[in-house]
Amino acid sequence: MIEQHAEVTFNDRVAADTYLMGLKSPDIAARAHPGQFVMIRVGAQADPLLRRPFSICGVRKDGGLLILYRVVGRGTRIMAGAGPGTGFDVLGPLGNGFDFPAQPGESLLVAGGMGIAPLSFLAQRTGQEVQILTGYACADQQIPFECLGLSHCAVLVATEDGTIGHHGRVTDLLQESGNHIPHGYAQVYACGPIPMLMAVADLTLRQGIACQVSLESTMACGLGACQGCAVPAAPGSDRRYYHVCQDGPVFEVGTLDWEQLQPHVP
Amino acid sequence: MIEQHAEVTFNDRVAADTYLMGLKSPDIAARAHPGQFVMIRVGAQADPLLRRPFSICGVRKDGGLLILYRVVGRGTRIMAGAGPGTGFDVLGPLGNGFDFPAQPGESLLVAGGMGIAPLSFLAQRTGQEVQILTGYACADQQIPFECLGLSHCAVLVATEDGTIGHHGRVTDLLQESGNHIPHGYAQVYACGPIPMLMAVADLTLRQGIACQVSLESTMACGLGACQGCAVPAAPGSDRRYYHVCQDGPVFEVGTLDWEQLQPHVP
Amino acid sequence: MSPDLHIQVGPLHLKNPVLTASGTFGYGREFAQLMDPNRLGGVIVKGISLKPRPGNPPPRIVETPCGMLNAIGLANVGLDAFVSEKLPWLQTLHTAVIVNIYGHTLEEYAQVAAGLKGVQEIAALEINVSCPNVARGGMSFGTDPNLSARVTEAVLKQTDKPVIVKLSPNVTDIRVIAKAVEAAGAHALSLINTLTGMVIDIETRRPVLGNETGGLSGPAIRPVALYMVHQVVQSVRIPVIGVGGIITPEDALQFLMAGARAVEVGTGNFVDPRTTLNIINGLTRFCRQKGIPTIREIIGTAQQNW
Amino acid sequence: MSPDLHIQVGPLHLKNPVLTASGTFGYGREFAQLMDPNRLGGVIVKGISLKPRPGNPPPRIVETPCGMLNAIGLANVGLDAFVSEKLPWLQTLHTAVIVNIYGHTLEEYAQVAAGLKGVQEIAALEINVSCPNVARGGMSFGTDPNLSARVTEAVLKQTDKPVIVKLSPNVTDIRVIAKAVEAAGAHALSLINTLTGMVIDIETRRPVLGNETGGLSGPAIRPVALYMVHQVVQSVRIPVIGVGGIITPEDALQFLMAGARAVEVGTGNFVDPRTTLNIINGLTRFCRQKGIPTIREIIGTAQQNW
Ligand SMILES: Cc1cc2nc3c(=O)[nH]c(=O)nc-3n(C[C@H](O)[C@H](O)[C@H](O)COP(=O)(O)OP(=O)(O)OC[C@H]3O[C@@H](n4cnc5c(N)ncnc54)[C@H](O)[C@@H]3O)c2cc1C
Ligand SMILES: Cc1cc2nc3c(=O)[nH]c(=O)nc-3n(C[C@H](O)[C@H](O)[C@H](O)COP(=O)(O)OP(=O)(O)OC[C@H]3O[C@@H](n4cnc5c(N)ncnc54)[C@H](O)[C@@H]3O)c2cc1C
Ligand SMILES: Cc1cc2nc3c(=O)[nH]c(=O)nc-3n(C[C@H](O)[C@H](O)[C@H](O)COP(=O)(O)O)c2cc1C
Ligand SMILES: Cc1cc2nc3c(=O)[nH]c(=O)nc-3n(C[C@H](O)[C@H](O)[C@H](O)COP(=O)(O)O)c2cc1C
Ligand code: FES
Ligand code: FES
Repeated sequence: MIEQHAEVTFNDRVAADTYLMGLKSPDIAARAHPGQFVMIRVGAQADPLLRRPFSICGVRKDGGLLILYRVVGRGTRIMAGAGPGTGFDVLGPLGNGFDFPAQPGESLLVAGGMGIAPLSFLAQRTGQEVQILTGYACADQQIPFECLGLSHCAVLVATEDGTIGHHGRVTDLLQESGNHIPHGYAQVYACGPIPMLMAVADLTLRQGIACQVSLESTMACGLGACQGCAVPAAPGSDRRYYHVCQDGPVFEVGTLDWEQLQPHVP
Repeated sequence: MIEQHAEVTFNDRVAADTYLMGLKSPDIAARAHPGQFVMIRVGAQADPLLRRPFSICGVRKDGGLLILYRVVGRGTRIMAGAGPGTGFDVLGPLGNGFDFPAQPGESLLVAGGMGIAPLSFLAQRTGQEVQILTGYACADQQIPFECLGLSHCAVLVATEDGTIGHHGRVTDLLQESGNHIPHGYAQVYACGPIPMLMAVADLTLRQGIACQVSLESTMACGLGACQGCAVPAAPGSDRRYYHVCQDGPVFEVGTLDWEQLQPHVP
Repeated sequence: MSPDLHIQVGPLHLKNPVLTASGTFGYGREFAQLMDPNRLGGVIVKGISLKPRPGNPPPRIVETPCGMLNAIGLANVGLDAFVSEKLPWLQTLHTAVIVNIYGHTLEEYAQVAAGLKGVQEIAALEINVSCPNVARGGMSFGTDPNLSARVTEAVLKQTDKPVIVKLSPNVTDIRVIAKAVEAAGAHALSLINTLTGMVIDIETRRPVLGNETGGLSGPAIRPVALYMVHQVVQSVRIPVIGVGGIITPEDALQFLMAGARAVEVGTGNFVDPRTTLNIINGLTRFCRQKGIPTIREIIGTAQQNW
Repeated sequence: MSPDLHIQVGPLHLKNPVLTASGTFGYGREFAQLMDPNRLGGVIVKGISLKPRPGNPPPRIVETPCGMLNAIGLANVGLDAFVSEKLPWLQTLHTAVIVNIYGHTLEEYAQVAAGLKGVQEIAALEINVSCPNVARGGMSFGTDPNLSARVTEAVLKQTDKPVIVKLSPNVTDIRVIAKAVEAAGAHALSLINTLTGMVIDIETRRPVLGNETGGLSGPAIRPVALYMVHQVVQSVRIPVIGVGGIITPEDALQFLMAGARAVEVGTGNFVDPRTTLNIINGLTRFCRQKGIPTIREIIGTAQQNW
C-alpha cells in the first residue's frame, strides 16, 4: 500500500462519457492485483474533499496504472478534464482482489458498464482466453476491447436499447440456455450495478457455482479505518457488516446479505 | 454592469509570480473606465467560493480585457494555471474609476507593486505622456512597460532591495526634491499597499495637491449589497464607512480616515 | 405546459419558492442591472433597525472553506431612510417584498414593525432574532425560547402583515424555539441564520474580522441547515422556509423535499448574481423531467411520514 | 537547532501537539504502512464501548461541500476485543496512546474506563459525551451540563489516567458544558465533535444516510470549531485540545494561537494519510522561519488578553 503523486500519461475518451487514464505510478502498479482499487485525490482544493475509489483496470510494463472511468459527478468531471502531465495523488493498491481461476476455460466474467474495469485486468492476468459477457445501456457506451487489451478473449455484448449485440441485459446472455449458467463454467466473476449482481448471485447461488463479485460503496479512508463502507453480511455470519475497502471489494456471493444491499449509491 | 463567461486568450508570466491575462469580454471592455474593477469567479467548485476582485489593467480594441495579477493565494494560483481557452465568469465593470486629469503634464501616477494595474489603464486612456513612479520589492518583480502599453510614458523605478532603479521605496522618488511632491504636478493618482498610500496621502494632504487613491478590501458582492468592504470615512463625513466596491475603489485622499485604515488585507 | 411553481407560505402567496436572503441582496436594486428581480418568488431586504447603523469595524468578511464569515454588524440605513429612499423602488416590483427587521430591545422590534404598518407593497416581515441582545449580555434573543416568543408577540401587535420568524442555528434544540415562536402566533419560520465562527490570521495572530467573530454562511453549512429544517418541519404546523448554503437547483430541491415551502438564497448571490434565476429554471426543468405538474407535489416528500 | 514541539496537556506529556482524532484513524495500525505513527504527538483510537457494536445501516458516509457526514454509529470491536486484539500493537508504539470511550449509560462509561485501568501504555482516556443518550430520548449526554459532569465523575472514579472530555458543538453555549466538566474534575477538554447534518437524495427523495442524520466534519466546520475553542479557552483553566477541519499547518496554527495546547486531525487523514506529518513538519518550519524556539510560545497568542 503506497501513496504517491502520479502523473497522467494519457487520458483518452474511449466511449460516451468514458475515459481511460494512464497514471505513472510504478510502485502501485508493481503491487496491483486484479480486483484491487486505488483512491484518487481529484484536486488540491478542499472541495471535492474525499478521494474517489477506482478499480485498477490494468497495469503496463512501464509502471503505468490504468483507470477506466465514467463521468458521473464532480470528481470524475475534473478527472476527465486533466491533460497529460497533470498530477494526482493516488493511494493503493487497496482491498482484496479476485482469487484466480483454477482451470482454463472454466471462468466466466460478467461485466455491467464500468464493471469491465477490474474484470479486464483479471482477464489479462489470467493469460487465459476467458469468456467475457459485457452489458451497456447503449452502443455508444461500449468500450472497444483493444483499449482494454482483451483481444485474446471471447467477448459478448448486450445493450439495453439493442443498438449493438443482444437486445437486453448482460444477465440475459447468462441465462440464454434456460435460466442457468451455461455448463462448463465453474467460477463466475462479476462486477456492475447491484441489480445485475443480484441476478448473478441468485443464479450462481441456486446452481452452487462459485462466484466472486466486486462491490462499490461510498468510502472515506479506503483503509479499513473509518468503518464507512459497510455492506451487510449474510445472515449467520460472525459479523453484521463487512467493509468493502478491507474485506472486499471482492466478495464470495454467499457471504453477503443480498436482501439488505442498497441498490443505489447516491 | 455585466456578468459574462469570458475565455482566456492569453495568460503570460510577465514578472516573478506575476501574470498578464487577456479575457475575451467585449461587453465589459466596452464599458470599462480606468480605476474600475471586475470580480472573477476562479472555478466551478464551491471552494474557493467567493469571486476575486481585480482592477482592469487595460482593454484592447478586439474586446480583450487585461488583468495584471500577482499570485498570492489559492484563487490567483488557480488563475495562473489557466491556459488559453479556459473560461472564467467575470462581473464588471464595477465601482467608480479615476477622474481624468485636466491639463497635460500635471498628473503624477504612483504605483506600488500591483498598483500599476489600474494606473497603466489610466495612463493609456489619458493619451498623455504622463509621469509614472513605480516601486517593487526587487528587480524580478518589475513588469516590462511594453506589456502594459506604457511606452509613451516616463517611468521611474524604485526597488526596495536596490536591484534596479532607485534603492528604496517608490515614495522616496516622490520626495527627492525635499519632502514634497515636485512642482508642476496638480494631481496625483496612487495605488499600492496601504503604508505607501498613507505616505502619499500625507504628502498630498499637507501640500494641498489633489490626490486620488485606489483601495483594496475583502469583498463578497462587489455591488454595494453586502456592506462587506467597508473602509473608514474621514472624521466629520456624513457616514462612518464607505464601501470600496460602490463608493470606490477610487477615493479622494481627504475623504478617508487614514488613521483607522487597516494596513493589512489578510 | 409549464410546471406550476406557485406556492403558499401561510398567508403569503409567492409566484415561486425562491427568495433572496436578507443581507445578501441589499435593497434589491443593487442587482437589478444583472437580473430581473421580478422573476423571483420574493425579495427579502437587508435587516432594518429603528436607527441607521454603521456596522462593525472592518475587515467584515473572510472566506472559509466552502463558505464565508461575515460580521457586517447589521449595517443599514435605518427605518426612516429605508421608507423614504429604498421603499419607493421596491414598491415598483411585481413580486413579494419582505422586510427583515431587528432591534436590540423588544420595543425597538415593535417600533420598526409599527413604522412599516400600512405599506401595502410590503408582503411580510421577517424577524431576525439572531442579533445580540444588549439586555442579556450579547446572547441573542433567538437562543431563548421565551424571549423569541416575546419578540414575536411584540411585532405581531404592531403589524398588519404576515410575520416570519428567522431562527438561529446556534442552539441545542431548535425545535424548542420553533414551537415557542409558533405558539406566540408567528405565521411562518425561516431557518437558518448563520453559525458563529472565527478565523485567525497567523501572521498578525489576531482574529481576521474586526469584530473577532462572524456568521458562517454558504455551502459549508448546508447539511446543518437541511437537518434543522427537516427537524422543525416535523415539530410545527406553520410553514417553514429553508435557508443555508443553497446554490444549485438540487440544493433547493433537498430543502423542499425536507418540507420547506420556500427557500432563501444568501451567499449564492455573491457567487453568481443569477443564482436565484438558475434555481428557478432548474426547478421548472426538474418538474418537467419528472412530469410533476406543480412544485407543491414535492414538498415534504423526504419526510418519513410522507 | 530544531524548534521544540513538546507540549504538556495537563498531566499528559506529548512529543508534539498533533494527535489523530477518534474514529478517523481506526486502531492506528491501518495507517502504519503509509506513515510512521511514532512521529505523532499521539494516537486517539476509535471510540470503544463495553460491548462490540456493528454500527448503523449503510450508507454511512456522504460527501458535503468541504466536508462529509458520517453516521458510523460508533461501530467498534468492544472493550474485550480491543484489549485482546488491538491493544498489543498499540502498546508497541513510542507515542501517547489515548483511548476514546463511550457508553449509553453512566455505568457503561464507568465499566469501559474500569476495563482499561492499569494498562500502562494507555496515556489517557478521551470521553465522547456526544453519543445519543438512550435514557434521555436520543439527546446526547454532551448537551446537558449536569449529565456531562456526571459522566466525567463516573469515569474519573474508575480510572488511574488523565481524562479528556470531548465536547459536542450542538449546544447553545459550549462554555456552560466546559465549566461543568471542569468542575467535575476533567484534566482536559477536546472540541469539537461533529455538527449534526443531513443530505437528501433528490432521486430517491430519502435522506442519503441509512441513519438519516450524520455528523458533519472537515474544513467546512473549521471556523465553528475555532470559535468554540477560542471561547472555551477563556472560560476554563484546564487545557483545551482543538479539533475540527484541520488539514494544513496553518489550520493547526490558528487553533494553537486561539489557545489550544494540541490539535486532533480527523477527516484530514482521509484526504491524505500523511496530513498529520505534514502538519508536524509545517509547525517546525513555521517556528524556524519566525525564530521561535518552542511551539509553546505561540499558544494563546491570539487571545485578547495575551
Ligand atoms: C471499489 C470501487 C471501485 C470502483 N471502480 C470504478 C471504476 O473502475 N470506474 C468507474 O467509473 N467507477 C468506479 N467506481 C465508482 C466511482 O468511485 C464513482 O463513480 C466516483 O467516486 C464518482 O465520483 P464523482 O465525484 O464523479 O461523483 P459524485 O456523485 O460527485 O461523488 C460524490 C461522492 O459520492 C461518492 N460516490 C459516488 N458514486 C459512487 C460509487 N458508485 N461508488 C462509490 N462512491 C461513489 C464519491 O466517491 C464522492 O465521495 C468504483 C467504486 C468503488 C467503491
Ligand atoms: C478593487 C480591487 C482591485 C484589485 N486589483 C488587483 C490587481 O489588479 N491585481 C492583483 O494582483 N490584485 C488585485 N487586487 C487584490 C486581489 O483581489 C487579491 O490579490 C486576490 O483576491 C487574492 O486572491 P487569492 O485567492 O489568490 O488569495 P487568498 O488569500 O487565498 O484569498 C482569500 C480571500 O481573501 C481575499 N483577498 C485576499 N487578498 C486580498 C486583497 N489584497 N484585496 C481584496 N481581497 C483580498 C480574496 O478575494 C479571497 O476572498 C485587487 C483588490 C481589490 C479589492
Ligand atoms: C453578508 C451577509 C449579511 C447578512 N445579513 C443578514 C441580516 O441583515 N438579517 C438576517 O436575518 N440575516 C442576514 N444574513 C444571513 C442570511 O440571510 C442567511 O440566513 C445566511 O447567510 C445563510 O444562508 P446562505 O448560506 O445562503 O448565505 C446575512 C448573511 C450574509 C452572508
Ligand atoms: C468517520 C468518523 C468517525 C468518527 N468517530 C468518532 C468516535 O468514535 N468518537 C469520537 O469522539 N469522535 C468521532 N468522530 C469525530 C472526530 O473525532 C472529530 O471530532 C470530528 O470529525 C471533527 O474533526 P475533523 O473535522 O478533523 O474530522 C468521528 C469522525 C468521523 C469523520
Ligand atoms: S472506507 Fe473507511 S473503512 Fe472502508
Ligand atoms: S463587496 Fe459587497 S458591498 Fe462592497
